[in-house]
Amino acid sequence: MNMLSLYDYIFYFLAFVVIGSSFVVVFSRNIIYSAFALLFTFFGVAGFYVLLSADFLAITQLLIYVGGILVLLLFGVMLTNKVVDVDIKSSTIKTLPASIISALLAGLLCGIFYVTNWYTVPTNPELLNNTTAIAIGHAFISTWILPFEVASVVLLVAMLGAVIIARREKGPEVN
Amino acid sequence: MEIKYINIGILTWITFLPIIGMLVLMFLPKEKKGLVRWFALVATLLQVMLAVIIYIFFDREAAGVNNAATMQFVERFTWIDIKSVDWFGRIRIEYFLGIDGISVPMVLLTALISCIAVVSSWNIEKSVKGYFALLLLLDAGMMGVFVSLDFFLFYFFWEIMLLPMYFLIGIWGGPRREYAAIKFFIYTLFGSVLMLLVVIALYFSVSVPDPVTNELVHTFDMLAMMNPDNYEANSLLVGFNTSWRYIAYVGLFIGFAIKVPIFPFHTWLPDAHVEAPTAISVILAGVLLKMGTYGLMRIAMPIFPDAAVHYLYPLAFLGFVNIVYGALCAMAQTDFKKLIAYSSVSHMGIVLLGMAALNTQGMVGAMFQMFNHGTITAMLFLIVGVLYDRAHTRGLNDFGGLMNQMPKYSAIMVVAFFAALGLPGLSGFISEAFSFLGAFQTFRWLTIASTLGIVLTAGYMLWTLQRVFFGTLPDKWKSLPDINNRELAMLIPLAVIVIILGIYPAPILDLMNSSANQLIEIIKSHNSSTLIGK
Amino acid sequence: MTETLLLQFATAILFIPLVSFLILIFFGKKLSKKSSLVGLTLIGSTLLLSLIIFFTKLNFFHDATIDYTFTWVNFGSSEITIDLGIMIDNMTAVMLVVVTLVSFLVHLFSISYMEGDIRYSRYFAFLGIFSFSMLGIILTNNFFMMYVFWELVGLSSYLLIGHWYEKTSAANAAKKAFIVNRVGDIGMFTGIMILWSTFATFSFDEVFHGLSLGILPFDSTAWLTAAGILIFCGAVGKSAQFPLHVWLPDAMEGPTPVSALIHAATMVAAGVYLVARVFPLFTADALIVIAYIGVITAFISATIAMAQNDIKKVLAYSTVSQLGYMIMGLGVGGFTSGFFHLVTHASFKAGLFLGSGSVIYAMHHVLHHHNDHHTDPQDIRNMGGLKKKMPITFWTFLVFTLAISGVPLTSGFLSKDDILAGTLAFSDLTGHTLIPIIAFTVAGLTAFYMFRLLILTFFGTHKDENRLNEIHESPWQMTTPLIIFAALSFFFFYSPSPTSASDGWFYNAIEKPESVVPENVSAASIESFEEAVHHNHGTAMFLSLTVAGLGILTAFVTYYWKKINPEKIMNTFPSLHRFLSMKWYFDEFYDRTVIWFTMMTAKVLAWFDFKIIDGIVNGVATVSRITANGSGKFDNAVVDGLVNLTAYSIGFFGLILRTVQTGKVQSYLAFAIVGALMIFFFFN
Amino acid sequence: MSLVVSLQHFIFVSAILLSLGVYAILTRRNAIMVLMGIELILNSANINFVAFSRFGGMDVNGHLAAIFVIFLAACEAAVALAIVLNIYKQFNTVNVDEVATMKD
Amino acid sequence: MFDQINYSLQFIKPELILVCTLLVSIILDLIFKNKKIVIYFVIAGLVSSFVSLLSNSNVNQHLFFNMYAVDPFSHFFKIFLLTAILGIVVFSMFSNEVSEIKSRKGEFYYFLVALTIGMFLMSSSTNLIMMYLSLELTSLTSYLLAGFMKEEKSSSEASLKYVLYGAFSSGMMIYGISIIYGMTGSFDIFAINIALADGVTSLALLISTVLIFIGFGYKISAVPFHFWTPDVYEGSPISVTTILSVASKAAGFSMLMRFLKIVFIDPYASPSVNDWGVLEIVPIVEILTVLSVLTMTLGNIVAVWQTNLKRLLAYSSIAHAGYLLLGVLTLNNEGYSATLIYLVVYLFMNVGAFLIVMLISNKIKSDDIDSYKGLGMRSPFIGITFSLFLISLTGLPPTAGFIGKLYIFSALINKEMILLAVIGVLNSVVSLYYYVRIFRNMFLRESLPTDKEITLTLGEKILILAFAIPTLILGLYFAPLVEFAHASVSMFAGN
Repeated sequence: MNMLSLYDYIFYFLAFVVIGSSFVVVFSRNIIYSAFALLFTFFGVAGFYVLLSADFLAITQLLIYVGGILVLLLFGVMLTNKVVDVDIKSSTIKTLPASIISALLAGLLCGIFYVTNWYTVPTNPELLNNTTAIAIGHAFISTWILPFEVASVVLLVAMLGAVIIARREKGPEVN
Repeated sequence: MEIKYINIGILTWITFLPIIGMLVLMFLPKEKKGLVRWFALVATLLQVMLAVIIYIFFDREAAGVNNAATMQFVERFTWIDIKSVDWFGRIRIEYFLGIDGISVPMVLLTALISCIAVVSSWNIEKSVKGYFALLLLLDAGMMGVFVSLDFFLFYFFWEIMLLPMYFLIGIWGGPRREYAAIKFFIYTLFGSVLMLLVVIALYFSVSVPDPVTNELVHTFDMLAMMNPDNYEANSLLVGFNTSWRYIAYVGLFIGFAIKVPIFPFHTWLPDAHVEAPTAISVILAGVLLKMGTYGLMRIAMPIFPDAAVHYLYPLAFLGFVNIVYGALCAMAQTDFKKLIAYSSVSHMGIVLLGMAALNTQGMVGAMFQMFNHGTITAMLFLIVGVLYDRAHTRGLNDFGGLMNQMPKYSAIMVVAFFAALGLPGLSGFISEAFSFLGAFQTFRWLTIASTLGIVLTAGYMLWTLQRVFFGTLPDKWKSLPDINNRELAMLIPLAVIVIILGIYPAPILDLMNSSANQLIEIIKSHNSSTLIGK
Repeated sequence: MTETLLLQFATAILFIPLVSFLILIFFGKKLSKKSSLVGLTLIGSTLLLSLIIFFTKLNFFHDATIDYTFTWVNFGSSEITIDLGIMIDNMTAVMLVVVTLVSFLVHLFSISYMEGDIRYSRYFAFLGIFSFSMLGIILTNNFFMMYVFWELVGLSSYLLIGHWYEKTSAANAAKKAFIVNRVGDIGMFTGIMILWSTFATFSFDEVFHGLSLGILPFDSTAWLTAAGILIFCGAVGKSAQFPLHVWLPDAMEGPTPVSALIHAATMVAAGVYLVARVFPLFTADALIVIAYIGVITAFISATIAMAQNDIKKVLAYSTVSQLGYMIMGLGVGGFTSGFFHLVTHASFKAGLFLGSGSVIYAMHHVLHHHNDHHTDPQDIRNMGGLKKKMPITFWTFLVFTLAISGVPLTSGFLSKDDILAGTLAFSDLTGHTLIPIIAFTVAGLTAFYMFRLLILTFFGTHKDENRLNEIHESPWQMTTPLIIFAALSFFFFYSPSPTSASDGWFYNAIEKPESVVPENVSAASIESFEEAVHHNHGTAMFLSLTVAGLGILTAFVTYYWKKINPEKIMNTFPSLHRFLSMKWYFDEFYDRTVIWFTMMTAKVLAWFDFKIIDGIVNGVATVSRITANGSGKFDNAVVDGLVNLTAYSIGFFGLILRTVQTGKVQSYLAFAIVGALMIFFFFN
Repeated sequence: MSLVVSLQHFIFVSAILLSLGVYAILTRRNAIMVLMGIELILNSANINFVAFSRFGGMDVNGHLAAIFVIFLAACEAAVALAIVLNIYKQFNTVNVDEVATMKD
Repeated sequence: MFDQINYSLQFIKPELILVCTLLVSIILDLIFKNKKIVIYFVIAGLVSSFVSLLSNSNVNQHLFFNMYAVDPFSHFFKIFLLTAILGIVVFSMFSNEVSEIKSRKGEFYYFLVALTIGMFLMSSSTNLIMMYLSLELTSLTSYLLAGFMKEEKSSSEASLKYVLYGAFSSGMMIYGISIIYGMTGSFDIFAINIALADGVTSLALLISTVLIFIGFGYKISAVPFHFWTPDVYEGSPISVTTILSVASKAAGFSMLMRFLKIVFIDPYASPSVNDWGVLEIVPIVEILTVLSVLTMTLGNIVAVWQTNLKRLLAYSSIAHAGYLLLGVLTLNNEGYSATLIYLVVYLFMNVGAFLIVMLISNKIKSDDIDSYKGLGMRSPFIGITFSLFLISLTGLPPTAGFIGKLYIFSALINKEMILLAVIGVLNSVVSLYYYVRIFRNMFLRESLPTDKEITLTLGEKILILAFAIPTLILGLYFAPLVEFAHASVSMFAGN
């Protein structure tokens, strides 16, 4: 048995961060706490990406998830709760069946993953040390150009849609 | 035999004439009820004329059944022909009409009963236009069933009837019309979807060579389905006495049994009859029920001769049950229409028994019984309708002593009742007697048991006659008018047919003899055929 | 006179009454009173033609059977056809005369009897259709037509019994007659089916021919016996034999001339005719059954007749009894004597009925005159002393009574005596001694109750002298038939010798046919039977005279000289009397068994049909309804649409399943993921 | 370089993350919390992509897939939040189980 | 590399035209107050896309490095989708719901274009990530459209449920995709197929299939992934409901069918028409069978209890998804072509039925089945045409619905899946119950005296007839449709 390397320690640390923070996300009564715990989850995941030599992705994760989505969610929390209110807590329902389902799912997936014969190829160590940004950039304008362009349309539509749905209409307000 | 008018064969005319009538009817003004009625009458009268032409030119010697060459008034065009992809094979659905001895009496009956139904609907006042339009659509559907030789087409017409029937019962019916209508609809649909599956299974099992290119083409042609040589090797229904064939036969059988109706699928019938307006009861009993037995004879038996023979005894037994059960149920009824409805169940049992006999007398008897039951039960329902129009009740115990109050009516009714109970000299007797004679040769004890039905029928028929006509007249019916000329006009032709055929049945029997023999031949000879597909 | 001409005449005889029926039914209203004349004329012409046929046949074609056959139905192949036709042999010729003659006289009688009836013309029309069907039975040469006319006779009987259908009793009697007859007919039809399945023909000749070639139904003599007995069932129904005799007494609800014509002389005799017609195919076993049925019928109805007070009922039971005699006569093998009794009985029984009709007519007029609607004009206890007032009726009635009692010089003596001789012969040959014992007892009983009837009606004193004075003889239309029938009740019409019928033309013309059944199941041969009859002739005559005399004497002692008080005897054996006057409780028995059972079955099945087959498992329906009501969302209309188990359960499951649709998206998600997991585990 | 930490380790984490996401989705009443649960699911998928990519010969396709998932997560979050805000306007609550006017 | 892209571009003209239409109409919507301009521009864009589509009819190309396939199969769906969308655009012009939201009217129409793009991509994608992307594009647009009447509680609620359900389902799907990727190392479905055929067998494949099926199942509303359907159908504007029930369901089917056909079919088996040689690694046929039976049965028997017509039609459309799955699960040319035929038929009858519900709802402000009492008598035109659609939905001749069912059951019977066929036909009997209730209310029940006469404008009548006539004609003469469907799937035969 090999000694645990630094790499392994980092992995376990990050795994702890990811799982622990997501536990907080899921179980915290206070939605604000959840949102902040989510921040750590995202960071943890970004750390994983780094561990997995996905530098570009780690950055993207931070930029979009932390910088975008999480902020958006926080805005949502703020807008839908009067901050001064104590009602910022969010209660839970049907915890027992949900726990069973989740535990079942987790157990099932882990069990299956354990026995699965994954598609693995010995990795060229050079690739691990180089940035992936170049390869990704190439892919975006060659083999992946179509999804790339489609994603732009999706973004456009989502942006417009979000604005249209969220904006206030003229006329009497419902509130 | 080809008779063409404006390049269209007579069968197309007789089938689509009501549809043309219906379309024209749609454009008549709603308010002119009289015009609408007359128009519908003219359409059906024309249909009767065509039926008469068919009757005259029909070749009595040609057998038909499974032989396209001896089918008459044949019209055959390709309706749908899909040959685009080779992997699917070619699909061909034909517009294939033709009649033989099995169908021609039914064609005559349909034309006649439809016309009479129009006359008997004269006093309908609610949405006259819609009523007659639906009636004509129904007429076309019924006629189509009896003239189609392509299974797809047959199914097409078979289902087309459901909706007009639903509306005719549901809109113009009695107090529980909705219930009766939906019951009819669901029951018959249930039967016909099973039939649809069998149709499809047959379609994939049968193929015939195309006359031009000689490639094998799947076909809905019923006649091709009757030929064991046309079944493809390894197809679902190839061979004889396989369990799939039995299942398919039972599927078809249930589809038809519901229409007949055969116990225990009969419970829609009393409700439908009781709630339906008179004309619709007449059509139901006169024509619709025959479709079930017609289907068994024309389709189920010749296509599945092995299964037909295998299930012969159950068929006869169901016939027996129908006869006795129907009669006993009829006996306990106090509603005039229900009584006649159950008597239909009983009488249709005789058809089954005769059919199951699988010999000439039985088969001819069964076919003839179909025709006769059509005319006789139509009369009975018309008679009830006449009474109901006047008295607004059908309770048998509400009446009494009408014989003196309505003598003409009573005379007709006596004829109808005695015809129904199988009195010699009236047509019902002959067909019953033939059916029993035939059945006795095949099923001795069952037939003897079934003759119980003859006594029971006499029992309830005479009891009814007594309850309605004999005894003293209750005061409230002292002003009931006798039957009027319009009503006579619809009853007398039927009475005349019943009497004439009772004395000399040959005019109708001659039509079906050769087909009946051929049919028996086909069913019986299947054992000698050893081909197991190609 | 050729055979063809005879056949044409026979055809004419058959259809003339039909024409009469058609004319009267369609133009009866217009003809009104003249309808009777139309009917009389037409039936008269058939009588004339019948007489011509009768004499021609017996004189010129004595041993020939004239036969005409045509194909009625062709089943598309020459192998199976249904051939119909008519035939004239001596039996036919005799029956033609009997039927047309009685019919003619009854027509004549009815002219005044039915006067003023609201359905006068229809009455004669129905007589016409009756004559048509009866003649059809006589003329046919095949089973099919036999059955057809058999049923038609039933129809005309139904129509005539129900002539006064306003009366519930008449309507009931008509219905009963038809249905009871139909029960017998079913047997006959089954018998015919057996023969048809074997021989594929209906023709008598061809069936007999086939049998004589040794072809048996289903290759078994048992089936042959069964066929014989089943065909005989037709006769049981129509000739009112035990156990189907119950309809005939009720049939007296019809007009009296109808009783005379149909229910005494002709239609009921059709059963006898049928047995005679198909006689060759009866096996010995079948004949024994027939004989016993006959003798039981004769005995039962004779005992019942003793306890009846209605003049027509007495005559009705006497008819049943005499029919039993005829059947018995045929059953024991006395073919000619049985058939002969049919002929002689026709005249005197028709006479008796017409005589009673005359009495009833007179009584009715008197009662009507006094506006007395309570007194029964047919009850013999209300009569008495009519002898002086209605001399013709009385004297003719006396002749008929003597004839039926079997007093020498009458025709009845000739035929009855021969039957009794036949029973003795039969018991000699087979050892069935019960048959002659009962037969002779019945002869005595017959004499007793007939003279009881005669004495109570015509002798003694009337209860109300004033009314008696108003009674007078019936018009000539009614007395003429009586006189003619009375004349026909004497021996000389049939035989030169008053003691032996076998010397007469009748026995010469009607010969017992050879049996066609295989020898081992056949009855005694004609020779041995003749031998036995001859041997017993003297004994029979002596015995029959003795019992008849005893019967008459008892009647006179009891009712004329009143030496014995009948009331006292009745009171001594009250239950026996009630048993007899209630007709052995046959009607009650049938009511409580067969009819009750049928009606119960019908009701139960109707209930079953309505509740079970239709609304299968109400439980499910109810559950669904309760659940639905509870949730307040029940759509009545939907349940309307859901008619049976499937439908209810579909609705029920639908109801359960829709509760899943809670509106909460998270439970949806939970269901989705649980569903996915279940799919995974299911296929794992 | 031989690692104790293998592919399995990463995907176990991902599986647990997925289950936690599912748990959040099923139990939290607040719509935004539900959205967070969805983000957890998407993150777990992404961990998978990247891990498989790393152990499948550093296949860049996995990274691309993860990038697209992140794109779509952003889009979805934007749209979903807009809808949630609108719900808040209409129902004055973002509790999912209270937004249930339509049901059978 | 650029050659490949250039080459590919010439085959996606219809898609490009749609994208341009989308962009231009966004701008037009900002510029012009009169929203009609946007509508007409959208129609023009759709039509021109349609025209350019027609030139693609015989193309069978794999484009953009196997990301995208332009072939007869996708061609069929694109024509189908454009027809549906064009119909619905016209349909929406008659909708009060849409026209009442004046300020966002233009947006509604360009979202329809975006939706169309998404569905086009769905029908052509041959890469799991492309599939996921296009599915998301469609879904996002659908969420927006469902919640378009954002001032209405029901519409907002519908969109919330939809978005949560959709996001969850697509999340599960992408997780499933990640597992497949882990096992095969590829997103290209052809490559995955080869990898699977080369012996990847494990439980992970089953779980990933099930997870991916959550995504598909949600899109085609198959039980047990259907729960959003009734609520969203009821709450959304009717024109959106129509799109969801017809177009987006068809797009879902196109993707599902392509996925199944390419991933689970043995690439080494000799191609046979009636049996594609399913890889035995996952019990895919069994899973589909269970889904299909559950879907049609549940849809039908719950529909029996509905009183809101939109909801009733929602359950009925669930049931129809079940029938469609019957065609899919045969996994042969015949079943696939039967599914296509059924889809076309379903397009006409279902859009027709929704159209009438919408028109009535416009006039009497109610979708309740009771408000249809006596309608057939008051307005025979509506009565007759609605009856026609309902008969067709039931599957009775002489309507197109019958032909659709006929082909589905034919496929099953030819594959000797008799029991399944029996379940199918019995289900159609059950469906009669609730369709008949509509007939009954329209014709057999008396209308209240307060009920107004319902008059339709000529345009409305023409629009109804535009759906009614094909429903009838395809029931009588369906050869072209069948030929088209056969041609569209026959490319699968050769494989």
